[in-house]
Formats: sequence, structure tokens, C-alpha cells
Amino acid sequence: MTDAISSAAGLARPRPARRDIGIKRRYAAERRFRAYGIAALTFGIVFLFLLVSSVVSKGYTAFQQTMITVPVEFTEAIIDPKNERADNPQKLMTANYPLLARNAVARVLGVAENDRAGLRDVNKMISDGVRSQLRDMVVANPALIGTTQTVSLLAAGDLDSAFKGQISLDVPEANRKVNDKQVGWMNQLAESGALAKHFNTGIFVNGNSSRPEAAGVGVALIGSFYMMLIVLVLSLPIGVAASIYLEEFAPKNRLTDLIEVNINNLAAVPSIVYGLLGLAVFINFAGLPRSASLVGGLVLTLMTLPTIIIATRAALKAVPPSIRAAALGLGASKMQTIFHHVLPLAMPGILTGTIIGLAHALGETAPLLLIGMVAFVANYPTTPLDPSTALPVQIYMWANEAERAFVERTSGAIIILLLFLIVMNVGAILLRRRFERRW
Amino acid sequence: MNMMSEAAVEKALDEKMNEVSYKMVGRDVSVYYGDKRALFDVNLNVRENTVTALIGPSGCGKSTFLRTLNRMNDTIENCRVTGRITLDGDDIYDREIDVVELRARVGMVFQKPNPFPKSIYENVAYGPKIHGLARNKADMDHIVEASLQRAGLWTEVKDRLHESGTGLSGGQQQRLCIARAIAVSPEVILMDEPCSALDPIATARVEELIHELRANYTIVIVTHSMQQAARVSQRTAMFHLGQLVEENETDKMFTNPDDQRTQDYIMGRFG
Amino acid sequence: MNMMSEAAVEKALDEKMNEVSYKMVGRDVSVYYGDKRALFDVNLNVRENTVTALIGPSGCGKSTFLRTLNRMNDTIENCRVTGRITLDGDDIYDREIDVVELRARVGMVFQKPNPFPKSIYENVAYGPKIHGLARNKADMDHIVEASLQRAGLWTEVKDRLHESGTGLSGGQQQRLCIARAIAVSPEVILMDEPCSALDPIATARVEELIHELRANYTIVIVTHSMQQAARVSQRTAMFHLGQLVEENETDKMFTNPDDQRTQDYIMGRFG
Amino acid sequence: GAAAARDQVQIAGSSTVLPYAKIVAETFAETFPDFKAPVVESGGTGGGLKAFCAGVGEGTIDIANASRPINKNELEACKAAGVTDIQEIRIGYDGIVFAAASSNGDMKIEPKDLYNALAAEVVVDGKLVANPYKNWSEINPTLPQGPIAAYIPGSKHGTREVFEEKIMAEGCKEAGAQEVIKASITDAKQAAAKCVAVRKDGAAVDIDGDYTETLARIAANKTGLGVFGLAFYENNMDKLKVATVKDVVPSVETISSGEYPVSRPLFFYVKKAHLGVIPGLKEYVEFFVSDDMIGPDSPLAEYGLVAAPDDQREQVRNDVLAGKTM
Amino acid sequence: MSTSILLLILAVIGVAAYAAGVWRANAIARGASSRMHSRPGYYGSFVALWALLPALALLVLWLIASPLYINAAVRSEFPEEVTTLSQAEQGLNFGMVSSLARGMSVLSTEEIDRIGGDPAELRAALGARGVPLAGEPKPFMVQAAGELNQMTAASRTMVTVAALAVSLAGAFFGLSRVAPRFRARNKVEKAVLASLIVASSIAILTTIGIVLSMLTEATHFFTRVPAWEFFFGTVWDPRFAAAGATASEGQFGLIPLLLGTLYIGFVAMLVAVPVGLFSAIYMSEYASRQVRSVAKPLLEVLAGIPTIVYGFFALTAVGPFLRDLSSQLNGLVTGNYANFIQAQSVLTAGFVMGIMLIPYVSSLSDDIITAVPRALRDGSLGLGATRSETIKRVTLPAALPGIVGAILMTASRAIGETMIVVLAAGVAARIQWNPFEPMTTVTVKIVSQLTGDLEFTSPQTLVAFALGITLFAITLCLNIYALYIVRKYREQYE
Ligand SMILES: Nc1ncnc2c1ncn2[C@@H]1O[C@H](COP(=O)(O)OP(=O)(O)OP(=O)(O)O)[C@@H](O)[C@H]1O
Ligand SMILES: Nc1ncnc2c1ncn2[C@@H]1O[C@H](COP(=O)(O)OP(=O)(O)OP(=O)(O)O)[C@@H](O)[C@H]1O
Ligand SMILES: [Mg+2]
Ligand SMILES: [Mg+2]
Repeated sequence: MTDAISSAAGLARPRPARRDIGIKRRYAAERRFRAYGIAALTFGIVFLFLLVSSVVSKGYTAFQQTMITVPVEFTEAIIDPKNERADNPQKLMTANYPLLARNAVARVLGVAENDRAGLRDVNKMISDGVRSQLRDMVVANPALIGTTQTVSLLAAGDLDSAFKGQISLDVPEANRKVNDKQVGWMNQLAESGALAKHFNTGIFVNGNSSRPEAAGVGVALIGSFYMMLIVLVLSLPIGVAASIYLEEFAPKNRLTDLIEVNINNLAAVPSIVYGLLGLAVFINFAGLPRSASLVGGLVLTLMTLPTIIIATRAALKAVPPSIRAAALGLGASKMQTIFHHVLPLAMPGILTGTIIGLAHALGETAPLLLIGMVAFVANYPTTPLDPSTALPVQIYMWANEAERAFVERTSGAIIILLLFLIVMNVGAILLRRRFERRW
Repeated sequence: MNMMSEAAVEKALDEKMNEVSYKMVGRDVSVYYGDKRALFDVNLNVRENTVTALIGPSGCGKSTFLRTLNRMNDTIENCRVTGRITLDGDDIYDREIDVVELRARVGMVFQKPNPFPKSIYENVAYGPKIHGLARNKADMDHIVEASLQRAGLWTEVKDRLHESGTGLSGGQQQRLCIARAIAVSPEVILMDEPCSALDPIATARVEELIHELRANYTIVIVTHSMQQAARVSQRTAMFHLGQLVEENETDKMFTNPDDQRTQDYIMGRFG
Repeated sequence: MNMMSEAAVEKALDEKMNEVSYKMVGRDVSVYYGDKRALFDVNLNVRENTVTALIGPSGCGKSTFLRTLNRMNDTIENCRVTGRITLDGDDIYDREIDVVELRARVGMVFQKPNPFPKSIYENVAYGPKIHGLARNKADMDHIVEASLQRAGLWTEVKDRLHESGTGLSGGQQQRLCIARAIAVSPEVILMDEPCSALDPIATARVEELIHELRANYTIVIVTHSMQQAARVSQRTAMFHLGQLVEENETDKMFTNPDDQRTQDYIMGRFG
Repeated sequence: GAAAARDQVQIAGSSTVLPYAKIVAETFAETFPDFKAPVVESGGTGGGLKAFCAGVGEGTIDIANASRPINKNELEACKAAGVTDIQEIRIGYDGIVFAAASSNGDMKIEPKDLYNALAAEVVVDGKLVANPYKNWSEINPTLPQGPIAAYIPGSKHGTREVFEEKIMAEGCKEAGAQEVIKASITDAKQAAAKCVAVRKDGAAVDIDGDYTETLARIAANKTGLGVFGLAFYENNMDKLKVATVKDVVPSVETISSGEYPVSRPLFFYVKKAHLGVIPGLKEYVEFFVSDDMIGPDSPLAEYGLVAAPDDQREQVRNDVLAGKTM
Repeated sequence: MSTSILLLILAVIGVAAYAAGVWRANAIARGASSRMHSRPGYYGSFVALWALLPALALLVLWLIASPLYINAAVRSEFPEEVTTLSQAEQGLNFGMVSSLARGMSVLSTEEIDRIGGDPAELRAALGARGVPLAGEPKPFMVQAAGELNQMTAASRTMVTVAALAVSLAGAFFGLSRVAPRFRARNKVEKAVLASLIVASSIAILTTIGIVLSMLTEATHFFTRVPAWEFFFGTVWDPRFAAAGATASEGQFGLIPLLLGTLYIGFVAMLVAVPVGLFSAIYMSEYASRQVRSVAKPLLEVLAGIPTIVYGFFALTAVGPFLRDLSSQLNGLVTGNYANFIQAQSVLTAGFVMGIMLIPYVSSLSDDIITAVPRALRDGSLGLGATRSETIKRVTLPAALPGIVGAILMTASRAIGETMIVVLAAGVAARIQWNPFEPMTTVTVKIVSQLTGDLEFTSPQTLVAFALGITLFAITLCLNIYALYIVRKYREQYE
């Protein structure tokens, strides 16, 4: 617009006096309100970010593991000195494999066979886990005996920590788990390339172990997977069914009020009490095995139900009555009305309840305590009836370990749990987005 | 039984006969919303293959009465109905009666358009689907097209059948609801001001539709337009303050009503 | 600036003047819902202290145009408006313009009654309260009573002012929405079929109200009733398929329209 | 058909014994590949014994780990539930040490000092008054510089009992408070309880969690003194500075010789009825008590368990083989 | 035939029954032109229900009863030396027998014949098949195991035949009921309704279970400690029960724990409700679709982080930060750099817990606010209300019932939380009002009394049950009150 035009406009008839509707003040309020919203959202997300970044910064190193790659001589004299393996396969199982590893590393480092102190130090650099590592190699292929193979051996947890720089070398030698000699050897091996960090698949697939370098969340992952499956399969349908009954069918009377109050109240029951319940009902009464993920899943289902029911009821309430009237007026039965129209519209809320409920169940330790799932379990469960643990339990137990190397693994396990959570929720979140619509 | 007088038996029999000869019969129908009484002992018969118009000032209970005819007020929490309403002689408030079946036989178009938040196609196809009226997809397509056409919506929406029904204009939504209702071909169709959101042409189309339907169906229509009542209905009932003032042939009603209030209302003289 | 030719400036000036002499001016207004175009380059001026009626078949874009006048289509997610609309010469789509103030000056009554889930009193008091129009409780009571009275609802609800507005009948709800809109005394009132749910008496009352209001306000009303348009409006605009067919004095429009389509529509001849 | 029988040992109990049991379980599984690794639950001595005493049968656990001996009431509850033949096995000792952040100097602790710093009431001028001390320096200049803050085990921990018995009660006596208390309270039990009462004004903080929590507390508060297990301390020597008690440095040697005063025995309990019925149970128990596991050079000792003297270990092994029950 | 195969067959019968029902309904409908009452699918479902439900009921019954019967039968054959043992020990022997039976079912008959009665060899053979035995089986066990296998097989055959017969009979019965005026839909919907009722009764059963699982132990507690001392005691100090000690020494005052619970919960709500609600409002009313679709799941991650992680976060980051902040503030104002906020405090715990609870408020409220019909918003906006006014005065009131539900649930979670409090607020039970000082909660004490080294028969442990039941009762009262309040202010829209 040009000046000429705007001045011409100015000549026009006088504007009617405007009412004062406090527009400035109200806009300020509007901006403030909006700012509160942004601030609140930012607050939440910043804290999430802080939490996650503190976990990640502590835990990302857990996904690497120091290995010592050396030629190992599978000496027959050590494995099977009397050559009995043909008659007694058991022999191969119980041989002194760690000695093979120690000798191999000592040879590379040039430690004399009679330097007992030196050999002990060398031994402490290698994980005890090599026993099963080498044993499994030999049992799988007895022909290895007498040959020399290049093997990547697990480094001991302390060496791993030292190599990752987590043990301060300024501390007096007596006060740290790795002595100067070992540090020297470590550097020597690292320079020659024999000692290096590799991706730590073990933390994903191994069972729990008292040795940090060999510990993994494999069993806990399976356990959590079983439990979440059980929780999902049971609590979603049961929760939705219960909500439908209470919200749509139940006569509104004292009894249903009682049920409603009761469900709200169940959400306030401390989770460990669900453990007591599980112990009494599922283990002592029904005779299900201890430490089984089936029992854990059932207990967590009961714990999750109130969340899902409350969320679902709120969502059902929010569906406008005109939709129900429309369907009923067409001759749809109440059931059809609910399942065809009301439920799809309530779906976002239901899924939110499920997401939150499952997330809660995934991170919960206390109820598992009394049913024996806060436990050291080394063997993989094959069915939900076998003993297993869960991810938060593993985190809880590792957090209480004394060894330094468990600190990073604890954070590593938390990262894995968060990944698990995200994978678990992505489906539900996508589904929820599909169901969301504005009127 | 024996204690019943001859006359009483006669009377009961008469009433029974009466109920059968009409499609629907309302006898002493009263409706309460909580403590508030919205209908007072209404006695109204609906004849088969006839269009009955309900008129009366806003808030007089027309919608309320209409809803009693297919028990839609069951869904209003504190609503209570007394009296007796029959369909083909069967008490529809009987415990034996399947309310779903009833509503499939007595369809309804509401005052406020309320399409499902689904596609236009699904909106219309929903009723036939649950009642199993279409044997296959082609059948269904046919029903949907026919219903939309009869409701005068087909040309406007035929290219957007799979867009949401809530994205239509107000009048289009109402026509969609009409299409949805006639798609299940009920025996009785209740229409609560079906044309209030429609333009004259669409209104004419719906009125034509009502004419057509009358041959096979029974129709009860609430309307605020005297002209419309005069045009489409054979009988008219006038409500006032929850009471049935008069029920009569439409022609008579508009030319020579029995009740003064009817006359006044039609002349636009009170309120 | 210098690059603008004399003639162009002249023309721009003309237009500007034009805009000022009308209360509201729509210039080349087009509206799109997503990809779908609902209005095509509509040019329509609204005169001050005049009732302008918008007519046209269902789905032709009347509500859409009405909503552009107070930017209610901002709230529809995929709705886009092009062209220029001014109020007292100011472009209402200008970034400088405050949409809240705009809507306080250009009020609206919707096609579907939408009372708030609050008491009747609060429904009416809502607008005055947020705009700070009442100094005290007595003031507010006065505003509420006056508004309800003008909307012809007072006698029906004066004993239940504190019951929920959603418990009213359809027509009562619509009158409540009218009362709510006039309670903030806007300069322009947009009414989207305000009487479609009303009976003749209530309709007459609203029409009377429109007459009254015209002295001080500018009114745009969408209606499906030709009679109503003829009765209440001074100017009438006819829409068809998203286009403005004709805008003219009402009398002329109904007796001797310029456009054949208008004639046909008024005669009820197409659709 | 019939429910599948259990094929691994189930253990529950003390979280102090847990790390040792874990090492044994793991090594056991490696040494006896026929058997699955035992499942070792955490949950505290009380919880473990409760599960243990729930009855006999496959649905119940086989072994309870304990950081204190089972007591009479529990034994009775066990008997009432049909758990009659119980073998008690003592596996060694747990040393309890006092340590602060490594930035502190050398610390020497006498029970008297801790008593004066932490008791609810102390003797001042021959009278009992609410503990007035604010800074460590008012008590002993070698202690951390700053306000008194001690992170002691919460009352749910067995360690708390040892702490009260070996430090507070002792200190009470040394500081002369015992006499003053006895003078005012005749009931011996109440007097003893008063002697070990800890102040509640925030200077002494109960820790119901594990030693990691104590460590985190100390990391956040450099003037704090914490109570740890020897094993935990040995794994975190770079962060912690240990205090001598009565001039004795805590170590495996000083504890097993009895020089260092604060330690406690660790146990586990076995249901005899399950031996020979639960696969691997017998082998596990025998493996546990072997010198390979609990001897002075064993992995457990490496982790921080204080091995019992040779004759005690021998005795334990003989008892196990003989099937001696309580 | 294993149970799963049987289930599979039943499922097949169910599907077939469904198909048959549908077919028959269609046939009748065509034959007699009268309209069927229900859709063919409902007749199908009706027939399928008859085919499945009785058979499944039978199967469940058998799954429970048959092991009991077989168990008893096998045990009655045990030699005297075993039958004189306690019931539990007999059970252990039976466990051995069932291991043996399981192992023997893996071995082929020839192998069993070959190994015969040699227990040592049998054990080795089974061990090689992955069935470990605790010891060498006694001969009577081998025999019993054989018997067990036999009986199990027989009973399995029986139930298979019976279940299939019942299933087919049910299917035919269902099929015979198919008729034009037969109200299949109503029947099927009744069955669905019944399952809905069963589902909602689970909540009740859970409550009963919870109360029962705590009641006996709680009564034990109250026989040892007077109830008034527990309910009205103001000191919480259950002293360590020395081995062998009997007295219920110590003070079991509930009040400090209860106050701590409410206080910390209150602070948490003070963080979670405003932040959650404003986030929800922002996401549903202001934010673009993209922002919302990212922010909402992000916030939901907060609910899934294990509480112990929050606890350590509070312990190592938030607590010290607040403490140092307070000493800096104090220094700036008074010159004395003493901290007035303790590292562990009500504030720290409440704050961190509040963060955890944000998604409980935000996500649920967001859904509910989004579900408010747009006509209401339009009505308000059309009157010239700003967006915030619309939200405050129209949208939120309309969404209130749902939001209150969400907030109640959040409060519930705040009361039930443990780990964060343990690490962030400590375990000191005190009565005081300063939010900068440590306190503790009921749930913390429930966990710590249950999981400690304490003697499990002592009141020190039993008090956990009393605490649990009391907390349950108190929250129940609070919920009843909340329901009452909500009822009073409920508004229904449309
Ligand atoms: N759900 C309800 N709760 C309480 N009162 C109601 C309810 N529905 C209707 N009413 C009242 O019952 C009376 C009759 O209402 P009804 O809806 O039948 O009127 P109507 O004749 O259809 O009016 P309109 O032409 O305005 O739609 C009115 O006074 C109305 O306020
Ligand atoms: N939210 C929306 N999304 C998509 N299309 C829309 C939307 N609202 C309206 N339309 C379409 O825009 C066109 C004009 O609609 P509008 O509501 O303006 O019609 P109208 O003239 O008011 O009709 P009626 O008299 O039936 O209310 C119609 O074709 C309608 O389907
Ligand atoms: Mg009505
Ligand atoms: Mg419109």
C-alpha cells in the first residue's frame, strides 16, 4: 500500500468508538498461559533429556568390552594329561582351562614360568569366564587339542575399567585394583594390538554373572519379554472389558460406586503389596513355581489393571452421547454400538493407559521381590515357568554390586531397558496416532 | 377373570382390537425427566402407511414423544416412561421385546445431525451391515448409492465417499443421517425436524422421499413448518406444554381445528 | 512507490474508499478445505445497519463464507482462505489484527446449537464476563435477563437458570445460543440458520429481534427459508457451487433477479 | 500330566551373603555341567528364612542365606510348618569397616568417639544431655573436617545390630555413660537399649539401601563417615579412606585373627529333607563348604569374605557330611 | 495327546461349529423367507460357544482334578517307610517320582527294559537326556513312575474323548437351536456381557486377595502391639530385635510415616499436576501435530524409567544440587554459607517423584481434552474468547471428570512409590513441617521391614502387614471422599 492510499483511508468517516474489552490484558494472559504450557512441556522434556543423558554418558562404555587376542596353545598335558577323554567325556568339562589362557598371555608378555607373583598378576588380567569359553571350544571340537589357535579372551573387569580410564591411576597403587605392573602390561598389549575394545555382544546375550565382564541382561530380557507379553495379553482385554462393563452396562448404584472407588484405590496400593498377593495366591495357593516369569507377569497384570481401567473409563466417558444415540437409533445393539463406535473413539485414551501401565510394569522391581524374581539367575528360561529375572531387577542388583565395572553396566542396562521400552511402545504410539481425530 | 364384568372384557377386547388396527398406539404416555414431567398422558395412534406430523411450540415435548416410540429415551439416564405403547399390537415396553429389534423396525433421524466420525460410505453402510441386508459388496454399494440418492446427497458426495462424514456442511450431514436411516428400510421412520437444516430444494427432495416411502412405510415427522406439515402429512398432532392438544386429519387441522389453541398456534398467535 | 502508475493509484484508492463505505467487504475470497475448493473468488459487501441474507442450496458455501467473516475457519485444521476481507476498512486477515477483538465485534450463532455444559445463566454470562462488560453481579443479571428476553427464552427458563443448558430442547438450545451471542453486543452478528430448529412463534420472535437489532448492528444471516429472507433482509446474496451468483436488494432479488439461477432456485426449480 | 519337577536349587536370603552365593552358584554350574545354576534370590535374611520356613516341598526353597543365626522363634515357626531337620552352615565372616571419602586424612576411631558423636544422649559433666556435638573435630581431630554426618545401616540391616553391639554399647561403657544410665534406669534391658540409641537430629542417617547408596551419600558429602562391608570397601579403595578401630586396620588377616573387633559370621541353612531330592542340592552344599570355595585363597576370600579358621572349616565340612542338624 | 493339541482340535471344532451355525442360519433364512432375528454370524458364534464352553470347562476341571487323583493314587502305593513320613516329605518323594516319570517318558521302552532296575544307570541315562535326578531312584520309585505314566496316559485319553464328545454334543445342541425367531444375538451378547462382568470382578477379587494376604499377619501384629500405640503413636523406632529377644520393644507410631507419605505425595503433586496439565493443554490446544506426536511419547518415557534410576538421580544429582544451591543462596543473603536444604529432603523426593508422574497427568489429560467436541470450542471462540479463556472456562470444565480421574490415579501412584523416597528422602521417620528436611513414607517402611535381616516372626517385620492394610484403608477413605467431590461437580456435555 502506498502512503497516498493510506492517507486517503484516513479521510474516511470516523471510526466508531471501540469498546474496551481489555484486549491487552487478555492477550498478556493468553501469552502467559501459552508460555506456561511451553514451560511445562520443556520442563518435562529437559528433565527427560537430563536423565537420559546422564545415564547414557555413564553407560555407553558398557557396550564395549576389552578383549585380549592371543594365540592359545591347547596343550594336551593340561587339558587331558592321562588321555581319558574317549572313555570319560566328563574329563573335558572339568579341565583347567584358565591355565591355558594364563600361559598364553604370559607368553606374549614374556613372564617367566617360575615368576609366581607375575603369573598371578597375569591371571588377574583375564576373566574367569575363559573357562567356559575355552571349554565350549574344546567340547565342540576336541580336535583342537594339541593345536594353537588365536582366541579373543575376555579381559577381567578391573582391567576393562582401567583400559577405559575409569580407574584413576593417581590413586596410590595399594588402593586400586590394578597395579602398576598390570597397567604397564596393559599398555604394552594395547600397543601391539592384542588388547582392544570390541563391541560387547555379551551384555545383550549373557545371563547374569558375578563377573562384570561376563555379565549380561540376556535372561532378564527374556524374562521381561515374557512378562510384558503376559501383561499385555491379559491386562488390556481384561481392563477394557471391565471398563466397558462399569462405564456402559453396570447400573449406577452403591455397588458400582464401590467398585469404582476400589479400582482407584488399587492404583494406590504399594507395588510390593502386589508381591505379597502374588506370593499368597499364585505361589502358595495355586502352586506355581517361584521366580517364574509367569507369576511375575500375573502380578504385574494385577498391578497394571487399575491404570488401564481408569484410563479407559475416562476415555469412554469422553465419547459424546450423540454417537451412541446415532448407532442405537439405527438398531445397533448396545454391544454393537460400543464395539463399533464408542471403543474406536476411545482408543487413543485406552492406548495411553496401556502405554503408561506397561511402562510402569516394565520398570517395577518391588513386587518381584517376594515372588523370587529378584534373584541371580544364570540359565536361560525356555518357558515362562522357568526361573528368570527382569530388566529392572538386573539394574537393581547391579546397582548394588561392589565392583567398579558394574557401575557402567548398570547404566548400560538402563539404556537397554529404555530401548526395550521404546520398542514396546512404538507400536502402541503409532496405533494411537491412527485413532486420534478431532471433531 | 370371572370377576371381570362383561363390559370390562368388552372394553379390553375393543382396546386390543384398536391397538392392532393401528401401526403404533400410545396410551396414557407420560414421560418424566427426573422430577420434571415432560409429557402428560398422551394418547396418540399412528396409522400404517400414513405420514403423521407432530407440531407444536419449541419445548412442548414433540421430540420426547417421538423418542418414546422407539425407546430411545432408555438411553437418557433419569428419563422414565409410563403408559403403554404398542407396535402392531405388541407392547414395546414389554420385557419380552428386544429393543434392538424394535429400533431396527422403528428407525430414527435426529434433530441435530450426528454422523459417525467415519467415511460417508461407512456411515450409510453401517446399518445394512449390522442387519445383514447386503449379501456382497456390490449389493452394499447399491444400497449406499440408492440411499444417498433418495436423500438427495449422491451427486454432491459421490466423488468423496471415503472422506469423513463430519467434514460435510450442516445440511449435507443431515441428509447423510437421513440416508443412513432409510438404508436399513425400517417399518416406521421417526424424523425429528429432518429438514430444518435443508434448503428448499433439498427439502423438496426429502418431502418427495417421504411421499414415496409412505406407500410402504409408516412415518412420524416432527416439523416446525406448518407448510411442510400440510404438504407431507395426512394426519397432524398438535402438542402444547407436554399435552396432546389435538390429533386430526391434516386438512381439517389446518382449516378447521377443533381446539382453539391449535387455531392460535397455526395462526401464529401465541407463544 | 514511484513505479506505481497514476491510474493504478487511483484504482487502489477507489477500492480503499469502497472498503470503507461498507461495514465489511469481501474481495476475491476463496476458501479451500485441503485440496477441495469451497469458495471461488467471492466479492461481497456487507452494508452497515442492514440485514444481509445468504441463500443457496445446501453445501454451496454459505456457512463457509459466513465463517470467513469472523475468521472462525482459523480453527479448522486444513482450511485456507485467500483474498481480502475488511471490517471498517481494516483487513481482518492482517497479521496486525487481533482475532479475539475481531470476534468480539463480529459475533456468531452456529448452525448446530452448541450450548456449553454449564448452567443457562453461565452460558449467557460467559461472553460479558470474559469481555468485562458487567461491572457487578446486578449488571450481569441484567444483561442475562435482557439477552434471554430478546431471544424469547426468558419465560421458559427463568425458573431454571441454574440448570444445565444441555438439558434444553433443541429449539431452546438454539435460542440460548442466540442470547449468548447478543449478550456481548457485537457490531456485526453472523447467524447461521438461527431459526432452523425453531417453531413459527419462536421464529417470529427472532425475526422481530433481528428487526430491532438492525438499527444498531449489522447482521448477516444464512437461511434456507426464502420467506424468511424476504421478511427480514434488505439485501440478499445467492450462492451456488461455491460461487456468488448474485447480490442485490432483497425485493429485487425475489421479484426480478438478474441471474437465471437465482430465479430457478427461488422457484425451486433446480438442485 | 504331573507338574514338571524342579530341576535346580533355589536359594533365598541375606543380601550380604548374596554376592558370595552368586560366585559359588556360578562356579558350581561351571564345574557340574549336569546341573543348572542355582537361583539365588535376594530379599534379606528375614524374608529368606520366612520362605525357607514356609514348609517342605518342591514349591519351597532349599537354602536360606543368613547374615545372622536363625533364632528361636523362627526355628519354632519352621518346625510348626514341618521344616524340622535343618543344617546350619557357617561360611565365614563379614568384616564391618568405617570409611570416609578418600580426600580425608588417616582416621583413628575408638568406640568412645563414635558413641559421643552419634548417641542420642551423652554424658557431659556427669549428666546425660541431648548430644551437643556438631563437628567431628569436637570429638577427634583425625576424623573428617566438618559437621558430623554418619551413614549407618538402617534397623532393617543385620549390620546395625553388630554396630550397636560392638561400637555403641562398647563406647557407652568406655565413655562412662553406662553407669550414669544404669543409675537412672533399673531395668537392664531398657538401660542397654538407651545405651545404643542413636541421635535423631539428622547427624546420623539410617541407610536402608545397600552399600552403594552409602557410597553415593559419601560422594555427595565429603565429611560423612559411612559403614561398609569389608568386601565392598576393598572394591572401592580408590574412593574411600578406611578408619582404624582401636588402632587396628581392617583386613582379612586382622579380622580372621579376631584383632579387628567389628565382624559377624555368615550362614546358610539347608533343608535336609530336600537333600537327595532336589537335583544338585547335595553337590552344591558340599561344593560350597570345600576349601576351593571358602578357604583363605578361594574366590570368596578374594571377594572379601573372611575365611573361618582352619579347624572351624574342617568342623563345618564334617558336620555337612555327617548330616548334622540343629 | 497333549493338552495343547487338544486345545487346537477344540479350536478347529469351534471354527467348524461357527461355520455350521452360519450355514444353517443362511439355509433357514432362504428356505423360510421370514427374516432371521440375528445375523448369521451370531448364530455361528452361538453354536461355537456351545461347542467350546462346556468342553473347556470340562478340560479345566480335569486339569485340576486329575493330578490330584493320580497323585493320591500313586502315593497310596508307596511303601510304608514313606507313607509314615510327613505329608510334605511324601510330596518330595512324589516329586522325585514325577521327575523319573518325565525322564522315562523320554526314554524308549527298550531302553527302560535294558536298564531295568539298575538305579545308578537309570540316573545316568536320564542325566544324559537332560533330566537331572537328585539321587539314585529307589526301586519303588521306578515302579511308581511307570504307574504314574500309565495313569496319566489313560486319564489323558479319557479326557480327550470326553472333551471331544462334549464339544461335538454342544455343537449339535447349539445347531439345533438355530431357528428364525431364535435370538442368537441376545444370547451371544449375554455371554459377552458375562465375560465383561467376570473381567470387572477381577478388580474385586484382587482387593479381597490383598486384604486376605495381609490380614492374618496384621492380626498377629496387633496381638503383640496395642492398636492404639500403632495408630496414634508419634514415634517410629522399631528397635532391632536381638536374636532370641521376645519383647515387642520399640515404638510403632504410624503418624510420622503417614505425615511423610502425605507430605511427599503433596509436593509431588505440586510438581506433577501443573506441569502435566499445562503440558497436556499445550499439546492438545496449541502445539502442531508434529510437536505433539513427538512430545507426548517423549513424556511417556518418563513413566517407564525404573524408579531406582530416578532414585539415584535424586541422590547423586538433584539432592546435592539443591543443597549447594541453598548454601549459595544463604551465603548471598546472610553471608553464612550453611545449607538450609538437606541433600535428602521432602523437597527432593517430591520433586523427582513429580517428574516421574508428569506423563500420568499429561498423557491422559491430553486425550481427554482432545476428545471434547469442537462445537464447544467454536462456541466460545465465536464469542470472542481467547484460546486460553476457552480452555480455562469451557474445555477444561467439560473434560474435568476425566482429568480428575487422571489426577486421582497420579496421586495414587505418588502414595504407592517407594524407591525414589528411599534414595531421595531417606528413611528417617520424623514429624516435622520443613520441606527441606528428610522424612519418609509408609511404603518405604513396608518394603524395608519386609526385606531386612529382621526376624520374620517379630513385630518389626509383621508391622509391614499392618502398615499395608492401614494404608489400604486410608487411601480407600480418601478415594471415597474424592468420588463424592467429583460427583458433586460433575458436568456432562452435549
Ligand atoms: N435430557 C433432558 N433432561 C431434562 N429435561 C429435558 C431433557 N430433554 C428434554 N427436556 C425437557 O423436556 C421438555 C420437552 O423437550 P423436547 O425435546 O421433547 O421438546 P421439543 O418439543 O422437541 O422442542 P423443540 O422443538 O425445541 O425441539 C423441554 O422442556 C425440555 O427442556
Ligand atoms: N471441515 C470441512 N472439511 C472439508 N470440507 C468441508 C468442511 N466444511 C465444509 N466443507 C465442504 O465445503 C462445502 C461448503 O460447505 P458449507 O458448510 O459452507 O455449506 P453450506 O452452504 O453452509 O451448506 P448447508 O446449508 O448445508 O449448511 C461443502 O461441499 C462441504 O462439504
Ligand atoms: Mg425437539
Ligand atoms: Mg451451513
